[in-house]
Parts: sequence; structure tokens; C-alpha cells
Amino acid sequence: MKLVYFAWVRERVGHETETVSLPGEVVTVSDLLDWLKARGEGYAAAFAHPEIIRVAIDRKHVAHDMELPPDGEVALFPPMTGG
Amino acid sequence: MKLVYFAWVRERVGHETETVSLPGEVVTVSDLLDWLKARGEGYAAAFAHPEIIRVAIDRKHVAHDMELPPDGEVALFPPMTGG
Amino acid sequence: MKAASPIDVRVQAEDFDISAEIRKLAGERTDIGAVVTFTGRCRDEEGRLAALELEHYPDMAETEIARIAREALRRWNLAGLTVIHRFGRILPGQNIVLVVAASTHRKAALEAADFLMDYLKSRAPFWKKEHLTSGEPGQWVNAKTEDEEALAQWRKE
Amino acid sequence: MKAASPIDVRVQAEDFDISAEIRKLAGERTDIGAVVTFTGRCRDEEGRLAALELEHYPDMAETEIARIAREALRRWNLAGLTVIHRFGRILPGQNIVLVVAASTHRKAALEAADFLMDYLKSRAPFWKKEHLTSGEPGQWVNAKTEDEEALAQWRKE
Repeated sequence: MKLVYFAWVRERVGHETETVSLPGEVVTVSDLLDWLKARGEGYAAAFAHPEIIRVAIDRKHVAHDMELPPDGEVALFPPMTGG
Repeated sequence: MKLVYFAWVRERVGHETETVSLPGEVVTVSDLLDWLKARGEGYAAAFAHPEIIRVAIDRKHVAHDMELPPDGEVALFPPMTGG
Repeated sequence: MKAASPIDVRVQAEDFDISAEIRKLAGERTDIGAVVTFTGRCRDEEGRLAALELEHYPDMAETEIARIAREALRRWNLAGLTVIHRFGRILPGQNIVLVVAASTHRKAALEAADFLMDYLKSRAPFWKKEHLTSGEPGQWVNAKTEDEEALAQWRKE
Repeated sequence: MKAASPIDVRVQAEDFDISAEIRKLAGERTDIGAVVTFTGRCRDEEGRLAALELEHYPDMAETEIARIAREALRRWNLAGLTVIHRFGRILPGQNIVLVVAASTHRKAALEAADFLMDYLKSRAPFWKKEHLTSGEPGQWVNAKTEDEEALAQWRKE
């Protein structure tokens, strides 16, 4: 699974992208956020409030209860501030 | 009193502007419209429905019950269609 | 940098350039977050219209538009407002009227442009006559009841 | 003359020219009565801001904006729609985003531009970071609750 980070999520995690193998119990987007939060200091800071993190799977916005696909690009970022 | 006409009011009356001396009983804008209507064929056509004619005195929109000033420029025209 | 006079009203036969008007109004000003432009154009109505002839009351047109613009400035917090209304013969695809509204925030600029257009349609002393492609004599455009209703809506607020 | 593809979406570092974009979208078309442009600009917030840095998600940005534009085309009868969103470092007084909406009638163009901006603010994958004139480290701009509320309003309709 490819993960990409943007804005302060990227800054706190410390890198833009990474490829991870997820344990079997990580099924939904919400599970992924909890799993990431436990990966270390930067991750803990980035995902301290997982409910505010926005997620896109293969470049489409998804809700936190969405099931993760077997493969693909999952983007994690703060609420957008475009326009 | 100077009168100026625009659009189809001007076309029906047959000229753009004229100077008139109003009889004493013509006090309001409404009186003026009735007086004009009785001045001949073109005027009758232009002021057949005086209620739809818009009036400006000295370049300011006025209501039909407005009293006419002793002097000045009275413009008479159809509802506007700018913009 | 703030500009002194925020209203620019012009009544002219010539066309206008929208980028140039925005530059004139907003330029390098750093307090403007939103610029809205509205351009009204002549349509051919499925080929029926050859042109529009716009008659106006020269002495009154600029004064009346400026009055409407000042009213918009009272209602919304605007950094500037430009209104240009053309007269004379205008062909399909050509511009008739331009409103540029600049503000710190978007909703003020959008609402002010909408308000300006509603008032221009029914209060600015302009009249449109149609010239037809058929060659038959054209008619003066009738004012629409809905235009008056649009004004009534702003009065309620 | 009617154009084939009514949606033009671009995500770019370069500035845009509004007159040129209107020409591209509406050109000589004789079925367009109203063109609305909305330009969002960088403000300095009373001198506090030296610049905004716009980060974006390149693969997703155009796709997502195009999706929002198609939704606007479903809701309003539009002749065309152009959206340009810049990224990178943008100075106060410079442009950030442009929406051009063309329609037969005015209200459709105004509403579509408003809708587009509400959705761009909360759905297009862009993030603004402030650079301060004080030299202190700048913050990421916080999303506003009112932006989400603006979206909710369109969903009700």
C-alpha cells in the first residue's frame, strides 16, 4: 500500500510518501489512522486527532468507515484550504 | 419647461425634445402625462397608458404624484431595459 | 495600499478590456481577496437578432449608475467598484455592460455585482431596440416583470 | 456557434490573464449573455503576511476540480466553465484562483461561480501555509467551519 502525506501531516510524519505492508486487522481507513498513530513520535503528532484527517484513496475522497482496497494509493492530509 | 423623450416615447411623439408652457392646472407629473396625451395623434400613441411611462425630473427618477418644479428638465420614457 | 475613490462609472460607445479594468481597480492592492466581474453580452437569440441598438439619456446615465454604485458601497464592504455601460449599436457576441466588484471577501463581491445588475436593468436610463436578421423592423425590448421583482427582493433585505 | 467541451480545468504555477480566459471560453459565441469571473487573491492581512505557499496533490487536484465543475454543469445551464488554480509561492496582491462561468442568463453564471468556490475551498486538495513578514515560522491555514457550512447549504438545495 502506498501512502502519501500532505501539508502538516507530511511535515509531522517527516516524509512525503512511503510503502507499507498492513497487518490483517487493519481493514478500514479508521483502522489505518489508528495504526499509523502508533508508529512513533512524528506519526503520533500527525494522527493525534484522527477524526480531522482527510483521506483519499486513488485520488478520491473517502469516509473513515471505508474499507481499504488490497492495493492502491492512500493519501492522508489535513482539511483542505484551497480556493 | 423642457421636455425630453426617449425610446418609443420619442419615436411616437416624433421629436427628442421641446420646450412647453404648461397651463396652471398641470400641477403633478400625472397631470403632465394627461395633458401630453391630449396634444395630438403621436402624443396620444406615446401616452396611451400613462401609468407605464417613467419620468425623471432634472435627471432623477420621480413618482407620478410628484409636483412639477417651476422650471427644469422633465424626461419621459418607457421602462428601462439596460444592463 | 488603499485607493482613495472606490467608484469608477463610465458610459461609453467603446468596448472595454476586463483585465485592464481589474488592474485599474485592484492593481497591486494587498487588501483585496476577491474580485468579481460580471459581463453582459449581446445574444443573437438563435439567429433572430442582427444587433441591439442601445439608446441612453446621456445627462442622467452616469449620475444614476453612480447613485446605484454608492448604494452598493453602503450595503457591502467593498474595496472598489467599476461599472461600464456601453451605448450605440452592439452586435451579437459583443459586450454591453461590465461590473467589477472588489472586496476582502467573496460573498460581498458576488452579492454586490448581482445587486448592481438588478438595479442597472431597471433603473439606469438605457433602452434596447432589436435589429432583426430578417430585415423586418425591430421592436424595443420590453421590460420584464421579473426585473422589477428582482429589485423588490433587495428592498426587503 | 457552440463549443464542444465546456469544461477547462488547469492547475499551474503560472499566473493567468482573465481577458484571455474569457476570450478562450466565450470568444465570438453568440449564445452567451453573461460571463462571471471570480478571482481569489492573496491578501497581506494588514502587513502580517509575506506570502502564501500553496501545496497541492498533483495527481488529484485536476481530477477533483473537474468533478466539481461537472457537478456545476449538471446543476446550472452553463455554456462553459473554466477553473484555474495556482500552486507554489504566491505574494500579496497576486492571483490564486480563477473561475469563469458563462451562461445565457446571469443568475446561473453567478450561482455556479459561488458554488464552485465553496467546493474548491473544502474539496480541492490544496493547502495554504503562511509566510510571515516578522520572519517567525508561519502556520498552515486552518480550515474554517463556515466553509463546511457553506457546502451544507448547497446540499440542501
